Amino acid sequence: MQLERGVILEAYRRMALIRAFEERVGADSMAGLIPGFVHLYAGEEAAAVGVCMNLTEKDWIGSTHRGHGHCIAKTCDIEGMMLEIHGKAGGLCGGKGGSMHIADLDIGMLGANGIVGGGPPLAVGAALAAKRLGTGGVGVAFFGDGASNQGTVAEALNMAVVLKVPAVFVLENNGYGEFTAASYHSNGIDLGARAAGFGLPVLKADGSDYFAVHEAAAELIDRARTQGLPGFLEVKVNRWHGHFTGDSQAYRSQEELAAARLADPIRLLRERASEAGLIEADAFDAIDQDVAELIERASVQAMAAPPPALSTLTTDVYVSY
Amino acid sequence: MQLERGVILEAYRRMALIRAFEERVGADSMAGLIPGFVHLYAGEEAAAVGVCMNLTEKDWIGSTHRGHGHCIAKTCDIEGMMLEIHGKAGGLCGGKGGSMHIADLDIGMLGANGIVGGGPPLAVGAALAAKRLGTGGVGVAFFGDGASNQGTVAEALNMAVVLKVPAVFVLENNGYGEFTAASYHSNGIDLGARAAGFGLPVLKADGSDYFAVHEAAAELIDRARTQGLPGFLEVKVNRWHGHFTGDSQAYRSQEELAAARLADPIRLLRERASEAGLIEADAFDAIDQDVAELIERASVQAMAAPPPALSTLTTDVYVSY
Amino acid sequence: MPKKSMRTALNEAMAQEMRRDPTVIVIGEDVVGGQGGLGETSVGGVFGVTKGLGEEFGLDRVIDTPITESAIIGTAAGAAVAGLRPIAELMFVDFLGVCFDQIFNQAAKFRYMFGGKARTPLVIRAMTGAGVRAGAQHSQALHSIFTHIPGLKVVVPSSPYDAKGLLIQAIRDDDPVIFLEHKTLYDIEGEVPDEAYAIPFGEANVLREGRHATIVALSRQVHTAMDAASQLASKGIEVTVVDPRTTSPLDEDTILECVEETGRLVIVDEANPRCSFATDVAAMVADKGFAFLKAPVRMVTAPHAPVPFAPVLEDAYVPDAARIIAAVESIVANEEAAA
Amino acid sequence: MPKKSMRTALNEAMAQEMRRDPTVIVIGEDVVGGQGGLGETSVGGVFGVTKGLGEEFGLDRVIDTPITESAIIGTAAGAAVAGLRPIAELMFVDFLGVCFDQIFNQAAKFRYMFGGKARTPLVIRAMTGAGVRAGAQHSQALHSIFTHIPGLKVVVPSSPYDAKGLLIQAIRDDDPVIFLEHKTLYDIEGEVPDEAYAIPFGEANVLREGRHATIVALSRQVHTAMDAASQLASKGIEVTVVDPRTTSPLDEDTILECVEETGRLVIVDEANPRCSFATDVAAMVADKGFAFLKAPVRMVTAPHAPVPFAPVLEDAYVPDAARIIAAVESIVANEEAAA
Ligand SMILES: Cc1ncc(C[n+]2csc(CCOP(=O)(O)OP(=O)(O)O)c2C)c(N)n1
Ligand SMILES: Cc1ncc(C[n+]2csc(CCOP(=O)(O)OP(=O)(O)O)c2C)c(N)n1
Ligand SMILES: [Mg+2]
Ligand SMILES: [Mg+2]
Repeated sequence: MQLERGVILEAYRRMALIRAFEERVGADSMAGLIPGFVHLYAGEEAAAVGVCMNLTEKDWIGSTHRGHGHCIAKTCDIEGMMLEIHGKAGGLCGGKGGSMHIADLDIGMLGANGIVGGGPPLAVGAALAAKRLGTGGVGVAFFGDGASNQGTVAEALNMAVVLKVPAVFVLENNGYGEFTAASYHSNGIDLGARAAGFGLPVLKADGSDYFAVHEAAAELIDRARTQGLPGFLEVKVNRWHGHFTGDSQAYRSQEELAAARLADPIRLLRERASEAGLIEADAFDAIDQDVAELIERASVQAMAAPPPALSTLTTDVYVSY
Repeated sequence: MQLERGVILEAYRRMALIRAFEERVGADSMAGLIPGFVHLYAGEEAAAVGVCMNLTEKDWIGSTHRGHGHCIAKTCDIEGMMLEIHGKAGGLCGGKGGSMHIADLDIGMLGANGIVGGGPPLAVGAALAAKRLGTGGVGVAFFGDGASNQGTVAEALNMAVVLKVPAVFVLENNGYGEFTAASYHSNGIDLGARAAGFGLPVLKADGSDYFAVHEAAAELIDRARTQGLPGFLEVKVNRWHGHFTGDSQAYRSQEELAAARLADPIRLLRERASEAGLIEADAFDAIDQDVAELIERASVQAMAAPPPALSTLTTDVYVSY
Repeated sequence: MPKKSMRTALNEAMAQEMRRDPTVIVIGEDVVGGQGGLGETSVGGVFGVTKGLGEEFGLDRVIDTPITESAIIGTAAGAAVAGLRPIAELMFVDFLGVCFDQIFNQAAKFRYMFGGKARTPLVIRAMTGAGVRAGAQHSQALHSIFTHIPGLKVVVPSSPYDAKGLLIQAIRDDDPVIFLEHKTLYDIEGEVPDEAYAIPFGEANVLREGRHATIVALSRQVHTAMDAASQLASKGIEVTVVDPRTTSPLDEDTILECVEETGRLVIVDEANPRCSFATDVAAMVADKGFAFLKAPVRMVTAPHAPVPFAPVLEDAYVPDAARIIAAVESIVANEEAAA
Repeated sequence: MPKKSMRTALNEAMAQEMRRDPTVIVIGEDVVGGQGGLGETSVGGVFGVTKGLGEEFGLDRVIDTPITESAIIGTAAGAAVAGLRPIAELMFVDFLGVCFDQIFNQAAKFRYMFGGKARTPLVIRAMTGAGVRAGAQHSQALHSIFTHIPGLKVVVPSSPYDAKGLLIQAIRDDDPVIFLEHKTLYDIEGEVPDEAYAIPFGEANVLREGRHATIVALSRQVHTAMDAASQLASKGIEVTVVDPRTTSPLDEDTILECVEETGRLVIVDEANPRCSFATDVAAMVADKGFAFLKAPVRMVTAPHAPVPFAPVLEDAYVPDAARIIAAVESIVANEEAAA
């Protein structure tokens, strides 16, 4: 599949945004400037962006505890996200959600999710709604290798098959659930093949390769959109940072960590596009510049912003009560 | 595998007991003589007995809402069971459990279970205990095709694989979960193959054929016992009665119901053993006679028995409180 | 007004709202049933409450599911935020244990966590309560747990009339609603208008007024309380009987007004006693209505034990009129003697 | 006596019981951690509470699991009835939603449903409470739900000393125990004997005595209540502070005795207010201790809302000394004025 220049630049922009966002949030978190703990998506950018470049606002995604990347890939507002992560007024969730609960239902982002395995059933539901309402939308569920062992995920797979809804499951296999490797937590079995056992078509893609992810996702998303049927995509990705900021990853070898850094999806995208003579360095640099400014502005602004008003403590528990 | 005469007669006796027990309980339930609703195991006898003939009291089984057959196959006391189902004093659970909660921990029966999918994690736990305590025992989980779609079952499969415990999963596939066929509830996929995706060795057996079930179960149970590793057995069985007594099964065709009756595991066992010249009719008839008397006695006794003492209403909530 | 069973009233509520609003769907195990075949062979739910809906609205809107409660509730919750109004059937409320996360961490919290952006118009119907010899895992009354959870509304109807009006309100409501149908009440009959009507949440129903004591009771216990009330009346003790109809929101005002008039309070609930709806009402009155109280607040509940199977035990487990009468008399006696 | 953190006290309790009894095992996500590698690279639980246990007792007894809470609790419950004494770690108590069935329909009910035959010596450890900016799904205080369930015991320690003694009791106990560790208390220090000791369940700890009011508080709130008590003392108001230590069983006698002496009661709990531990104690006293009460019972709790993320909101969410003081003053004022 030959992608247009504009699409590639937009993909690059989103990936660069994720990277810059995460590095900034990570540093600020380590410096004690961000409340609570955060799970960084750096290194996995091509997964979220490769999938979401196939989506529009009428499509839905369900995300995870490691959700910043999905939010940005689905075009959530960067400043709103940063404010939210800092727990400030004007945050995407008014400061009440935080890193693990960023959502923007207006653009089809069903929410990061603090419960491992919590999202996939919700994405099936969004897919059902899209089908019933005839919006042409699809529901995408992102989840990790660790989450694969959660019963809710198995249930969601079967449910999507039985109800024949346009749901696409995206397994982001970074080889770890917290501090435990997949070789242990699922005995090293092929998680994609396991999903195939539920009757889903399964594709696999190298998550360092934006083009590979985009293409595989396109196939499943198109199938969902046109035939109303679910699919499953396993993306092998690298978790650059610890499970959360502060995790030193002593349990991973230096070689493994170095290899993960080598397979940098952003550098690879840039190289591929340059080598193919598709996009000149200037264009990428301009994006990098933009991104850096945006993240700097968002971060400074978030730190300076006032906290939410105390009066919001008990608002919005219900629509009406 | 050539089975001994004594083993075959014992298997026949347990299967005949299940059949007679269920037909009696079914009739009494329809006549309003049994409180609550009951799920009958008639037609599926070879599954429970084929598996449990490989077990001794140090082995554990977890059962389902359709649990009478498993209890009898695991040699629970017939009179105690009947008293329990009638809610009478002296019942196996003092009348506090009822049909869906018969248990006898002294002989490794972990309990029928009113929660679909509730049992498999418990059987994994029993297997873990057997391993840790070095008893040489195994844990067996019975569950249905409907239960296969419950997240807890998927979790139990993976857990057994990861922890490497002597657990054997027995899927009793009777093609229905309540009133819904497997062609719908799991889109007709191969449920055994789905389990294989979790990394378990999977065997299949015709549940009308006692010998086939016994042999396949023996293989997996031996493996569990000697190597401490889990396995999965799918047994295709026929549910003769409705989901519970009172369900007319209007949703199943007459042909299907007739075919189910034809594949009578008890008749087939008897025919096979007779044809092979292994066991003469007299021996079977004597067992039938015994069984009939035992069930008659158990039933009459249960109806005549007094209810539990009111003082037991609040006893045994805790060991101590 | 025509007489209808609670089962019919509930069925009518769903059918009428489905006619009115194409985004309303029904989803659950065997809500059509019988392999999804329509007509003769469909069952319409284990207790027949959704009977005929599949036939009228089709299998796109009345959706059978596998046995997979987390996915049922999760699918319904996801569909709700994405534009549908799902009525999810959990069958027995006891099954909340296999899907509680989707109820309390997901659906209930969306709106707050997401800063007010989400609307989750989800109804979860489930059967509650003891009385049909179904044993410890099919007989529980778990409304206290749902009431504890911010973000949920909890409905516990006691009559066919209320059942219809409250279910219609639940379907129209923009928040997640837990709707608990007592399985012993499906066959009771009562007057139910043919047309659609909604009963607002948080408005208690005062079924009877008396000056000696107030009884607050829910669901099946409303009937037991009314029975106790007649028996008490024949002994000269007049009680008020209040049915809150929804435990969340709770009509505190009506309860407080009644206690102000009677000075005495008995709460009747078949749920387990600890951290329960009974303690909730008692505590609310011990705080906000303390000045009205002339006697200890009494609670008539199930014991701190699972539901037993044996009929004699189950009957002793559930509050009965005799226990309610004894509780009322234990706090009315003194004053009556004094007065 | 040596000073130790609550984390150390808990770790010591497990290590000592594991040394004493080979049937005690620990099971949960990352209880060893770091791919199951022992030594340097192991983590010993997300908050380090099981650190070192894998090294001492081996991977057969300190068992890492996949992320699969239903199977964790179910495996532990099955192992418990089959002869082990598992300590299962649920990590955050908020995760009960994905395994609640195994807790409340299985482990909690075995003994009763099976007519007294089962013993289920299972401990479920979990982190509870707000205060670390972890948001709505990692900050809840859900002890009220467990307390509601017959068959469970519920422990909510407030000090390192209590934590060790109560955890040892939990491990030795033959019933399923929910053991809730407040994440803000792991680092507090206190005197903890080196040797093993068990604190019986159902025995409240009276931390302070005063004649004007009784404060009942749990877990982290015990510290807040003690703070409020000192501030009140400096205003001439003397309060009793009672820490029940276990909510199930509950030491009703001690609470009633304290209320008898003070005539006033404030309950402090960070759980949500409806059908909660706060209402439980209030209702118990409004029934059994009504004659002692000279003023309304006050409850200082979280609001009926999920836990917010923003620090200012979270701090306002959790009961603080000022709110406790205000509650005490609201009921003490009158009498003080009168006396
Ligand atoms: C139900 C539940 N169990 C456990 C946790 C704690 N937890 C948070 S993230 C995580 C690991 C998830 O691993 P994976 O799904 O592979 O995602 P990754 O972190 O690798 O992106 C765990 C165990 C949780 N949040 N929810
Ligand atoms: C968690 C839960 N969901 C639903 C039910 C209601 N229910 C009882 S048995 C049953 C069907 C089970 O089907 P299957 O596992 O195939 O077993 P079978 O009845 O065929 O033996 C259902 C849905 C239940 N008891 N528990
Ligand atoms: Mg991972
Ligand atoms: Mg079946």
